[in-house]
Amino acid sequence: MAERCAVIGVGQTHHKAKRDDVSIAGLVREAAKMALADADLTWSDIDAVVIGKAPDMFEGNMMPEIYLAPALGAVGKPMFRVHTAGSVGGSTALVAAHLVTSGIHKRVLTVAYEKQSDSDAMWALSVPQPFAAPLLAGAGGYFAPHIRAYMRRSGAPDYIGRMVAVKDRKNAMRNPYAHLHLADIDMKMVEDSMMLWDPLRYLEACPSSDGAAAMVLSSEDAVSGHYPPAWVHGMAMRSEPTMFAGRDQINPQAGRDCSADVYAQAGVTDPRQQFDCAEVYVPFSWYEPMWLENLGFCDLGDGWKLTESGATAFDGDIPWNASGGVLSSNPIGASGMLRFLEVAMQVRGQAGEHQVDGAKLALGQAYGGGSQFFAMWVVGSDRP
Amino acid sequence: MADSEVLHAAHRLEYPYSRSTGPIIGAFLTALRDGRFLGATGSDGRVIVPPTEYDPITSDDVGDLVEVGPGGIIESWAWVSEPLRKHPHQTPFAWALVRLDGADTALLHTVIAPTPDAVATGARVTARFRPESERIGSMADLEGFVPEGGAA
Amino acid sequence: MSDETTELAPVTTLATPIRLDFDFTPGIAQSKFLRGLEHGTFMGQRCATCGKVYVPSRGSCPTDGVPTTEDVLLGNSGTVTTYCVVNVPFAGQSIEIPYICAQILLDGANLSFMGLIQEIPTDQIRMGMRVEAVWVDEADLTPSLASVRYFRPNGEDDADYETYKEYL
Amino acid sequence: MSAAARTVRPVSVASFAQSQNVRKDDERNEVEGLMPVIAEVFGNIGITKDDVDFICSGSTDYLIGGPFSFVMALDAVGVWPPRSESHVEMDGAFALYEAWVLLQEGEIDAALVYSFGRSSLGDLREILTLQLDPYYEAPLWPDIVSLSALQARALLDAGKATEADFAEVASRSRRDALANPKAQVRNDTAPDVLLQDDYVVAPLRRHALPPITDGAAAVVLAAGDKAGQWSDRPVWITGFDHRMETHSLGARDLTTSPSTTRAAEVAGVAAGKVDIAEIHAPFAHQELILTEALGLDDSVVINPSGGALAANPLMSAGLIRIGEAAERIRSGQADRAVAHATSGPCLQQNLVCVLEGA
Repeated sequence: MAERCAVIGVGQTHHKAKRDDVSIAGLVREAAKMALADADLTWSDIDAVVIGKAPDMFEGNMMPEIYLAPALGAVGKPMFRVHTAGSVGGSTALVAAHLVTSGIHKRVLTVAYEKQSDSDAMWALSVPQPFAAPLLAGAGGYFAPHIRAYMRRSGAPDYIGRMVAVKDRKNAMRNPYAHLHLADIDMKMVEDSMMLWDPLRYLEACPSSDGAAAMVLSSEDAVSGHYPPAWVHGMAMRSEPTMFAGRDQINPQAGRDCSADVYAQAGVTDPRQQFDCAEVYVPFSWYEPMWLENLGFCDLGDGWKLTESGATAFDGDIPWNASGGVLSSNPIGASGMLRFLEVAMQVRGQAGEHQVDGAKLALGQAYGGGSQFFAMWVVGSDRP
Repeated sequence: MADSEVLHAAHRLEYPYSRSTGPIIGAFLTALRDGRFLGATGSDGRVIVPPTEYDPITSDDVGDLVEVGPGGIIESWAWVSEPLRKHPHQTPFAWALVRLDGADTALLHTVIAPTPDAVATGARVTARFRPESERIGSMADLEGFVPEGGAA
Repeated sequence: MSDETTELAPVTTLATPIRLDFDFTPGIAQSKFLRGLEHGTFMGQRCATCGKVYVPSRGSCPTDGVPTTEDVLLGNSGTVTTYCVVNVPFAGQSIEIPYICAQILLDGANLSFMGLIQEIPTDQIRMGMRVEAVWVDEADLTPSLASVRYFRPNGEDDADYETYKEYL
Repeated sequence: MSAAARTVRPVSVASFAQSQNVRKDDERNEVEGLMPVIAEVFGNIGITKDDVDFICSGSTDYLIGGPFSFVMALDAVGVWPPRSESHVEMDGAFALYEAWVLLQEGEIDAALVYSFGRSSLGDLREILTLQLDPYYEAPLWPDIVSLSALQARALLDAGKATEADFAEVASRSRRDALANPKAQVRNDTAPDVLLQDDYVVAPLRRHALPPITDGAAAVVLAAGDKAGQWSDRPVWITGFDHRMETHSLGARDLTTSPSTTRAAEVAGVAAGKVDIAEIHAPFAHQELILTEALGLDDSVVINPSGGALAANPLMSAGLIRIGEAAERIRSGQADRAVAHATSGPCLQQNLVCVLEGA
């Protein structure tokens, strides 16, 4: 049977558009050393290292575990590189956690990063290839039509997206590591921002960030560190094809199945009631109401009502993205791990100004590709 | 029949990456541009060249930077009689691991020599830098190593 | 060495241009689709297991994992399932903004693809609008989506939401 | 180490398939190349995709020169309804390791592992340079053949091998490949003839280099009841580990492979007699380093498939070693085998898998 696994150390960089003060190794070490210090450990205490990031073309560094092994204390140890598109930060954490739950290792360091300012995100995500369709829309142009379809299907009023954009940026003011600190953010500011991909405005989209996230995961008998452990209560991954006839891109089956799996493991039957908070991958504002429905926090079509009611705000009954979320920091490969890490911080009581009072059980979610790859975990302050 | 043929096309993947160096690599490349080599002190006192932010074995932060070279010895080498288009020399040369005087690890670069007979493991070499005006703060500021005594 | 010893700033960045060349092939099935474009037609493939028609097919049915084998010639018209209006300039863009980018479900196909809509003001586009492909001049046809200049309204009544909602 | 104290859950390599290994698959895209391999790996044991609980793949975007190549490759499997699935930007042998880890927990009983890559599309000697330190090494464009030649020279200088030894390895590998219909380079050429080859990068002559290969491979892993149901003679993974070395070539002893030795210790290679070993040594001299590091004596048959010198599909060559070793056991030619995979310049990362018949 599976062993228990706990998060005993977390670390993240100060995320910025351009971390031009560090090398790639310097960036990942900043997060990794912070996680080790939090766990009160050194490099030699770690049994294995698992890294993840989005396409290697962001940095032009192929299979970067090869270059980064000595930067991350991996010499003489197993080292692993995960790549599952945008969900990669989450799935990297899950691969690392399985090294513990399988009983193979006692302490695993997991790190995810992106130093996308080495190139250009728009280029690296859609390298033009021969015979491909002319570049029509850019990154947001892929998602904007689905947002329109959601609005049509749910009847949501158009200001819901702006509410999410304001809420997450306000939350980011409480998070010293967040990339965007927009002190004056309000509905008007979002409305006045440039319409990029109608119906999506500039301030409803995530930024492009350099950054890294790291966690130390441990078995039950190896717990250490300055804060109580965050216990893993459930973890799951699901994938579905990019395109197929009849695919529901607004409420993907893979997301529903993934949450059903992780809730069953954690004994969650009513996510809105049982979770104290959630960190969910919301790169464009409208993905909050969509994922509220997909993750079963409300009935189908009611996600926007939950957002509108303030339930997901920092002082609401189920705060979503108290850290500011992907809308406030988006080092792509690390964005998913930041979701997993932030919920661990919440249930460990170490989230500082964005701490949700008394958080004991929380959901971390990451997704990627064309809303087709999902990774989730549930962490709690109580031993499962 | 052309219509049944599978299509092919040339695909060029190209980007002018620009990398921030951070303090240690930046210091090394700055010194290189000045025609000098720097190494970093590792956790056990070994001098690491080229220096990284971390000890290549223990991953601990490195200590002070110290000057090394410009001479050194060849630890291993490989003779390229037909350089590839991206190689730093377009006439025959050797790739080499060179341990600079004062360093405990070897640097990967090239040895410029007329024939492989002029290159040997254990042989002493010294740095040949590009003219100062051509240096930009990259590994290419070092044109290569040449056998000590000036055979090249 | 220059007399005016202008102190150079310390090195903080490094330019490392990367250029790699590849021989790209889209494969057997996509080549058929592209050859179809060369003739001003949309050529799809049907999955023998589930009966769905994919255009373009990459050679497999994405849900069944089996080769798509039956070629299917599709119509020149289709339905806009959803869309966005692009207002943002970006590298590689060749069309004057703002413009409409739509998911188009070709008649006879079971999967929409992204296409450019023209000959209509951006504020008049609707989900369900019927559109048709406008091709480049015959002499300019190539095995590429560049052979389709754009789509435009074909004058038919809008499709009923129920007919395309499962393709959203 | 925790691994030594742990009870390993028996996992069987239930099925293996690989494509024909060719210099250039000129027609098919990744999906089209993979589909027959996936169909065969299921067909071998009469199962379908619905019989596996987890899917893991290994590949790299740089072979095709575009991001997310693994995403479309999923269409070769047909992951619908949605499946528990993951991908490593590593050789398929590491994807197999991830699947094996999940199977250790006892929650699931079967997994599909696959890998693919067309090495022929770009210039591998340029592409693999991008694995190197992006500040100090990659900008000079040292290529994988040159770096391997530095390693070969170190071996010669240390008196551990001769160029004739390299030729011996190459000759034997391609001769053994005559019995492997999937191999790409198959011939019977004596070592002294091979020694007349020109140097590509001295001291490596043409024969000491791997071929450039397009190919794909797949494995089904099974545990619990399924292992017995799907095979009359299950091939059990009894030990499995992988280890990394530093990236700095100048801080390594290139004539040894301590990471392989460590992985072999953890995997328990020495716990019994080894009949055959499938070693992922892309360059001839690397087989000599690895054989020593694995602690294999002269009685062990090395690379009966011909190894990577006979077919080296990038990202699959390691997974194929595991599959080939397993097939030798299933066919009764061996009772205990070692499979090995490597990654990075000069054997920087190494994986060791011990396989045993029932």
